Amino acid sequence: MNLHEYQARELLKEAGIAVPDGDVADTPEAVEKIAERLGGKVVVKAQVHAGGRGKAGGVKLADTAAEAKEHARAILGMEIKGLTVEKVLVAPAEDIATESYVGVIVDRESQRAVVMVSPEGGVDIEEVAAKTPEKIFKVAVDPRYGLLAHEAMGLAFELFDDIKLVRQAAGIISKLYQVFVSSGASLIEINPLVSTPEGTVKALDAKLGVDDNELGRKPKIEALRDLSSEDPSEVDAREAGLSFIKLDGNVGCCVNGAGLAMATMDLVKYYGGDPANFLDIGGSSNPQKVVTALEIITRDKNVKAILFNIFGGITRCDDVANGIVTALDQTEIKVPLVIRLTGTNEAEGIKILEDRGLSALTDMDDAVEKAVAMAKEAA
Amino acid sequence: MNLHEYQARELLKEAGIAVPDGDVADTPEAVEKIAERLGGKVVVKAQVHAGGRGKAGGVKLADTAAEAKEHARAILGMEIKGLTVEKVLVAPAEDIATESYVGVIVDRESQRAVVMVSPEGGVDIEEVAAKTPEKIFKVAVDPRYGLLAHEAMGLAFELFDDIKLVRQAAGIISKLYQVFVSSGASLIEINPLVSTPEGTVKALDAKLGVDDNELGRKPKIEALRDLSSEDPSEVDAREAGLSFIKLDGNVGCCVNGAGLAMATMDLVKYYGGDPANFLDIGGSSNPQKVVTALEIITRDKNVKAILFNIFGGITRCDDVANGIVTALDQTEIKVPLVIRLTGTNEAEGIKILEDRGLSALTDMDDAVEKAVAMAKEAA
Amino acid sequence: MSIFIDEKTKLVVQGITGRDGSFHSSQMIEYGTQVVAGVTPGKGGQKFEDKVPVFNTMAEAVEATGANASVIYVPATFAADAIIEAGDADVALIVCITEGLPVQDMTRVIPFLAERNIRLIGPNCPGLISPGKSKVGIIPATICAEGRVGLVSRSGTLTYEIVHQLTTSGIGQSTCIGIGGDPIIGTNFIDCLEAFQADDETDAIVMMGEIGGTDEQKAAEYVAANVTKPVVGFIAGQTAPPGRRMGHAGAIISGSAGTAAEKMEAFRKAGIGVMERPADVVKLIKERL
Amino acid sequence: MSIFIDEKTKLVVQGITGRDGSFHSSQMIEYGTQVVAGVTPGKGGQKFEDKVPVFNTMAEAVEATGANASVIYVPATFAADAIIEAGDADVALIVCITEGLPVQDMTRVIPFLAERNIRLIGPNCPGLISPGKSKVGIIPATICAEGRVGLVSRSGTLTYEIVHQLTTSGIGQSTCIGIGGDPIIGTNFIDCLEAFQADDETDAIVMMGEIGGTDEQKAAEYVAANVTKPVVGFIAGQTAPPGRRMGHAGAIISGSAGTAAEKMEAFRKAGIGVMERPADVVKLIKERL
Repeated sequence: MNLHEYQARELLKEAGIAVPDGDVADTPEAVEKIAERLGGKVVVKAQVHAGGRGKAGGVKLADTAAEAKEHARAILGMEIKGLTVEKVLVAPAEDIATESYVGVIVDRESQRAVVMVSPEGGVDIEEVAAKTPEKIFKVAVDPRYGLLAHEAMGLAFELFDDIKLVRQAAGIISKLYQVFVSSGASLIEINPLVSTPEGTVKALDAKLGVDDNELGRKPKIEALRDLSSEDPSEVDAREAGLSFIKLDGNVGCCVNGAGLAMATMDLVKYYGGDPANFLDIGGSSNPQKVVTALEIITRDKNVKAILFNIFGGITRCDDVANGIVTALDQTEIKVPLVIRLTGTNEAEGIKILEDRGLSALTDMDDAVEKAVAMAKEAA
Repeated sequence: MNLHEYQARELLKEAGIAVPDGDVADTPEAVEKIAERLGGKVVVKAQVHAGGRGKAGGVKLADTAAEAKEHARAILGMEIKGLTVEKVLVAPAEDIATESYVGVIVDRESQRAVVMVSPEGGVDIEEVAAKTPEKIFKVAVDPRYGLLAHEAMGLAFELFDDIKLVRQAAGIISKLYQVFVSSGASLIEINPLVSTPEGTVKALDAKLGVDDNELGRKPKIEALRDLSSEDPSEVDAREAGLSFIKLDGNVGCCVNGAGLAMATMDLVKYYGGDPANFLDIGGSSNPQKVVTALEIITRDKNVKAILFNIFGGITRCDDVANGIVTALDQTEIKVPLVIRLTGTNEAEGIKILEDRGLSALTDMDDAVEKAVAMAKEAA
Repeated sequence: MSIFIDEKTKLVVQGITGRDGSFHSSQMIEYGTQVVAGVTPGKGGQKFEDKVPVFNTMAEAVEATGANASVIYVPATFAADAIIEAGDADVALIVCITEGLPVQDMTRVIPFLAERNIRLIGPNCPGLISPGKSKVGIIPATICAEGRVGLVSRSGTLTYEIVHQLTTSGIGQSTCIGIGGDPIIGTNFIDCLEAFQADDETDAIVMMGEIGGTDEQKAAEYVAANVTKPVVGFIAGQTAPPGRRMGHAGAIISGSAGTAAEKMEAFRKAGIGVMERPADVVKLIKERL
Repeated sequence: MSIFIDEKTKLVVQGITGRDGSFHSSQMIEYGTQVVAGVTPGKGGQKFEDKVPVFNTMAEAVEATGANASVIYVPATFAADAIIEAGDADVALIVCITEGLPVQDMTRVIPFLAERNIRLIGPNCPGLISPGKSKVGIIPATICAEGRVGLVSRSGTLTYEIVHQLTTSGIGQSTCIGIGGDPIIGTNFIDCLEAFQADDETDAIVMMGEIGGTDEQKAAEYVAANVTKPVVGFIAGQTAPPGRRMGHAGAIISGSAGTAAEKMEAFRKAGIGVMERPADVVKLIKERL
């Protein structure tokens, strides 16, 4: 789950990291008021989960509160990479001496959190990493000790020479790591971290992605979720404990297990079809999940056939069969169903389906071929 | 530094540990009001830094608010082990099913914090440890991981069988360890940890000793210091950065280094004298410390001679000599001074003393013998 | 032989009284796995299926039974604690079936186990089975057969699919192991390749990878340098869009890195037989045996 | 030989530009210690006394100079961080002079260093000197003389007192080491006894203990079992009242444990010559050499 900039900066502020004054608003009038309070010279920034806001015209400088209001009128409601801007952040325009980058990510290779800094801030850090990797400095944090004081200082010395700036930056780096841990982040960034001509180091922009698996124990973070910024079907799927991603094809897929779900999509393609979605009903499924899954898949009007590919392990075939039967009882499904069912409690599952007049295949290739053919027929 | 019970329970409460309702008061009238609010049936507990309050009559049960007021009248102002009771805690009288002990100390042997529990609560834990050591259960905490969830559960299972009580106790043990860490404690105890007939686990009494070396970075804890409960000379000494303990003899001692200070006291005894104090002016001394040290020593009217025993290392003899000279300039010292000065900048120090008409010895035994003799002469 | 588990494996089930824990404990017992104890706090003293003693803590369970392995079916919030408890109780192997562990929990678990030299398989994995010897986890035993092909996979049900294809074609397995779909896992492809290479009852190896990360690429390098037995491989997620997490927390293409194409290319370079679809496994293995 | 330091010791001074750090660095340099670098954040690039390079970090200092030891003079609040920084820079020996370190900081420092197999001396200690070879810390060099008696002490200035008594009586020292007066320290009596026993330039050992804890009792047991060289010992605090901390955080009699009488009795039982007062050291050592 991604936080908006205004939410992330609030978390940084609570942790004691210097962030510029400012506030969030959803009307031009509110923007004007904030801009007045901040003295008129402000930056108005679209709050959407998308990179490249600046290039898309979602970040504008204003010299007066009236101008800020005009900018807000233009930015609020605009679309950036398919997402509608509902809110803007209004912050004072800062005098900037230097721009750096500070971030913490979970690194698969070292199996640790890695703190990264670069004196090349304010630009796309992946580009810096690709073109001038020597300008990125990293520390893989030993979680048993946390980020050590000298590690933060060492990184800060890569950004500044003046000890006063170094100490401020080291403090920010340490606190950023603390926020990373306390918020259950998988990624946290300050880009740019700026120094002002007066010698203050501040976080000018912040980005925070939270590990979805942390949300259950971090209700305060979970409460920051902005459902309006997500696809409604994906929201419903998540709430039902399903993993769903909408795609452009016409073969709806309902599979247990992410690997098998991907392999099923690949096989649909292999047999000349096009998957309409990725959908993993997860392990330990209960029948209700299957009901919801069918409901979400059938919402997509492109779907011409639905393929169930279930290999029972911790998921039991009888649970899935019960779910299918219940779903059919509740709503009429207008597209053909192809069901492949094997593994744990396979016999029980097939019996349940047969009792309802449904049949099931046991071979994956057979089922996929059949579903692709049926979708083509219906199209 | 020790906290009062009412201060310690406040810290536990902040950490989410269940403590009974209640409040602190310093007049019988305020006690009566609190007791009324709590329904009359309360316990009135003297707040002093001394064990055995109960035996000394400092803890009384009351059935009514009026009775609580009477008890408060008796307890406030009473002396327990030489300490005057200035405040009492008023808490509801609890129904108690079981009493246990939970504590965390810094253990020299394992070089770790050790969490200890015992189902024998409400009594002196050192007695339990001496008589029935098998009733004490310990975990030495690896500071790299903190107290682990299963360690807290394992300890809680030594106190209770009912899983509901076990989980409450495990939560309290984990939080107690957190308070131990966050407060910079060297000792923290809940004794007794009680369970009520309704199945709630609560901290009925709390004790917290803080490592003095933590106070500099824990201003909130430092602010809890109750100067009225300490010897004024020891307070002054601490504020000047000196380590001072008043004793009963007549040879005032001013030494640099704790080991040498103890050895000096021992040698005073060896030569038939009696040390009036332990006083370590510490390493890296500045002259002002010496001035304060002399001022504190001379406050004690028993002192008949003052012995300086300085072996310069990080402490420089010239600093000490300057301090002695400054002190003599500021106040008249009426008892004889015997000064032993050797080590770092010895020549400079002796020169400073000689310029002021003072002489210095270089042998410790000579200096101690002389000081003992002078004190005897003056007595 | 086999890898990681065999008939001498003495297993504790953490969370034995839960829905999944009890179901799969029964299945493991039925298969012949030595399930010597279960752990559920507060249920110490009970017996599972009238024969397996249940303890309040792992320490008690291991002390009483001499168990050398554990399998974890507890909810995600408690799973890291359960792994650490098992580690402290000093079993040699921990298999964590639970999915949904916060990745930061895993960063703390990994060094804890490394210090104790304990192997973790998973989390978010189906466990492993050495057909005819022992099963730890949830892989359906009925689809397996004794034999000489080793299988390692980042996925759960896709593993079953492949095992099923092998078995129905008369190809048995030495050990089938699902290493889990999370970004941070205890045992990776290389650990398994090394063990299969050393196992004299394994003649060929099947590797089931997926998009995200670089483990398959590193494994391919390892195969080229160290594995003399034939290896065939598959990568799931050829049709996955970049930047979207495909169910598994680890299955995500970041920028242009971690794609199926890249991984299949690494396989080819290392001389690994690349399956276009799961069903290819039979043909590719038969060609190489 | 000598223990822990000698002419090959290449030292970094952490906090070289502070009041104490600079004073004692000069003294160490004057004594002939190889002070190869200093560290003060923000003063990197400067030179101490026009010759010793100052660095911003320990990592830079060690990389540039090949230092194998560090001594710490930074304020108490930063001292644990300084120890850890030195540990990460992988010096073999760290001597922490600073007093007033929170004991909980020490509980974190100890395992960090143990993992790296690094020796810490102190904190709250005067350091050590191997007369004629090297001095690390603050023991005044003028009171020492080359010789064959090893000295280990929990105290600072009391150490000087004893060294002074030895030297003025013509008894030189192999190494004099103050291990510090805190409850948790890096190097204890037994570590030093073991090293002195193994050192072929040490003929006899002086141990200066004090009230509090059980280190002296354990050291006495160690002496009885493992030390063949003559040992004499002293315990400071015979007149100390129980329950009061005598300056040193570690010098406190808890209940009836940790008294001077108890420790002196343990010394006697182990065959250690017990000094009644510091000046006895000369007689007792002479009797045993």
